Amino acid sequence: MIPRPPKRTIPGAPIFDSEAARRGYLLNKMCYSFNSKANRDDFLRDERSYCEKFGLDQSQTTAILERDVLSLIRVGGGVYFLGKLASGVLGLDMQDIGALQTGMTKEEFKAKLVASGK
Amino acid sequence: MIPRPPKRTIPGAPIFDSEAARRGYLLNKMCYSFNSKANRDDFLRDERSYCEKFGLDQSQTTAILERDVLSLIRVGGGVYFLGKLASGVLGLDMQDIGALQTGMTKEEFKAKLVASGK
Amino acid sequence: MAKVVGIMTTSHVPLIGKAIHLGLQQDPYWKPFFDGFPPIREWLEKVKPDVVLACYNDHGLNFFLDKQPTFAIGTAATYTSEDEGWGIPTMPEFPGAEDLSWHVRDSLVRDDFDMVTCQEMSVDHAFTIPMALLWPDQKWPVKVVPVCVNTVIFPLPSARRCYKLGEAIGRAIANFPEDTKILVIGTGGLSHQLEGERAGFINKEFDLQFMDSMVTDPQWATQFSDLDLVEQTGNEGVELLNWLVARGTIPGPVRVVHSNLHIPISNTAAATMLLEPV
Amino acid sequence: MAKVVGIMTTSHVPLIGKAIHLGLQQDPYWKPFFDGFPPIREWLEKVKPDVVLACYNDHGLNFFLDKQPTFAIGTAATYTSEDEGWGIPTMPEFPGAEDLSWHVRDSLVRDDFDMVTCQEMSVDHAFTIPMALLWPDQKWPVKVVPVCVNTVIFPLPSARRCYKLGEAIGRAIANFPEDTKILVIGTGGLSHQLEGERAGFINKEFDLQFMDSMVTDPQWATQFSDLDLVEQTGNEGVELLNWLVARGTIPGPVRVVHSNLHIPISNTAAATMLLEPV
Ligand SMILES: [Fe+3]
Ligand SMILES: [Fe+3]
Repeated sequence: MIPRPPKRTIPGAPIFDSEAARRGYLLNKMCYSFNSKANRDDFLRDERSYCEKFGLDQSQTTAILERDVLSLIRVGGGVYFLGKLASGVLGLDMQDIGALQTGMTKEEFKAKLVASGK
Repeated sequence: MIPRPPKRTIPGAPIFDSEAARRGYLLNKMCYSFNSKANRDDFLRDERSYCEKFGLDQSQTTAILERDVLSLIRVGGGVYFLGKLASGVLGLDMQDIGALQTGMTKEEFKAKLVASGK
Repeated sequence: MAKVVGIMTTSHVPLIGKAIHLGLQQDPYWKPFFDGFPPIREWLEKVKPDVVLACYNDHGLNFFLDKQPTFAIGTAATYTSEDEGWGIPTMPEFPGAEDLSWHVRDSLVRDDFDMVTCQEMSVDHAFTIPMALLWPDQKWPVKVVPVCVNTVIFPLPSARRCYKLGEAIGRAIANFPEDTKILVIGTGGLSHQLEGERAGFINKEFDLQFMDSMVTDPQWATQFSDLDLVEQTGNEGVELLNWLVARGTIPGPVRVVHSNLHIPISNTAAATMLLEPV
Repeated sequence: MAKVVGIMTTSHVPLIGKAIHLGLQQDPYWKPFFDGFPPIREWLEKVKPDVVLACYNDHGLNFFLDKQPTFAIGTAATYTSEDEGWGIPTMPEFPGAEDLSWHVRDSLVRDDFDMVTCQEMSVDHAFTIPMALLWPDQKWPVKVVPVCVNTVIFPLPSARRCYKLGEAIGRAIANFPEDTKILVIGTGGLSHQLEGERAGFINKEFDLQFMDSMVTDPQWATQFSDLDLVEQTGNEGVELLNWLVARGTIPGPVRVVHSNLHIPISNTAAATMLLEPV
């Protein structure tokens, strides 16, 4: 195979491109199902089997069960779809999610946002 | 209301434009459901109530029940959707439909097609 | 003939929907954001637009990756607000401006914009929250035309393409043969980032530059690629593409009726502008 | 680098699917049409394309008017053939040429084509019947890229826009960094009309002119509006737009490997062409 020029990357900013979309299709399809409350409840009753129903692979299922946000992105999760999981299913807000991904406490994360506005 | 320029028409060739699409949305949605055999069978069991389920208006329902192809177009039916009704539900072919619309017999309609090829 | 009487741009953070529902508009956290809206509502009372044409991005409610549009336009009689999993209560349905929608759709296709036509459509928080900010009683006194821009999958439509879409919408409006007064809204942004190690990213300097460009140099941002915009404004800051579509609908200069930037609302640099044609 | 090794265009009348199923290829009615294909299959044996990129119109299977695309491209791993209500048996699923599909999708968006991206997709008779004509054993030896053009709702994308889409696909192919041999197919047409008082309309003269133009003046038909095409070739004859997309993928001259026109198959002027780049 003819080598391709390296993809442009932006540090800390994962891009949802074709590579992510291909990897994460079934994971995103599962999260899209969380538009519906009945589905969110179903998931919470038996998470592993809900993941299996949608055909997630092992690393995607593990990332879901472990609430591992950075891994969920790495295995192809798109942010709008993961947001339905985080918010609708797990009851987390974007500062919880931000703290999880940056290694800060939630208070530190919020304080940094406020500082950005000065 | 400011008068609009008259629409271009082509004799005998109904155009599926916004006017038809608006008029026929529910009729076309019903015919789109005929992709599925279970739905086609459902329709045949009780046509009027299937039409009502989809919210067709009186003239659309009448046109369906009477197999009135020219009226079905007039009430906003799009040909690809009506084709599923004609073919999948009613077991008619395009020469049956052609004969119905042109007032010819099926044999006359087919002979005219052959003559067009000479 | 129809006319764009103003452009309103605003952030559409889901948390705003919760704040509205819980009546938190006067809380210290929320007040600097919500205080931006009374002047806009006075303008609405004075100008009384007939239609809102909203440029926004669907976040996985009406569309999924099985059929992901680049640009879509609604032509329905009504639009519904649905559960999106963000905990925002749904809102009353919105009446569609059908004649205008179809006119714009047809004009855009003839202008070589490859639109998705939606005769039935749900509208997500990016559409509904701005409407609730403009009309808090949620008794919509306008008809609507929703226009969606893809910000789900990269590459996105370019900033230049988005601006041109706006211009084409403006041309369509200019030749709609009714004296309809149209408020164009563009929603989303400004700088923010939800995912990745750079979650929480904000770029106030770029936001101020961008807001200024909306008045002084509207095509300024069209120089940036989608990845340039991610770099400058964060992964979700790319929603400024909706602002560019909106801005494109007025070909000439605009004046600022109102402008507000408050950081943060949730993870977002929450910005609001109201512009009028000069 | 990837290369378009040929363009095959053919009618896709649903009745062909029934004829295949019932083994009617040698019947007097069918023979003049099916006899067009052995030379094409010999060419396939000799050239052995890796991929088929098919330009066609979906007839209300994968898409409905709730979200009706202008242009769509499949990027899936597989594509399924489904019941469409036309009585044609379904066919084995088709493997997707994923790398190429995404490459083309990305390139088209960067080239300002506002594509719908389909990560999951059914393919209708307009796609499946030509594949079965090329490979009657239905053991597909190629991967596929489906590209759909709206012929459902007017105004349609213009003939000129369709040709340009083809050119943009050609550019994308030319810079795909694998030595993939691509057969581009365009399906539908030629002249026919199913609905209205003019049902049964055929225009052999225009069909012959159009087929000639595919070789001698490929942009000839881009002078016509969608309604001009309806007038000249019948409501369903507008499917020649798919032929134009296909033809646009080869920028230079082509030679005719095979050409056949037989009237009628069902209501249609059934045409087939195989073209090679010179
Ligand atoms: Fe957003
Ligand atoms: Fe067809």
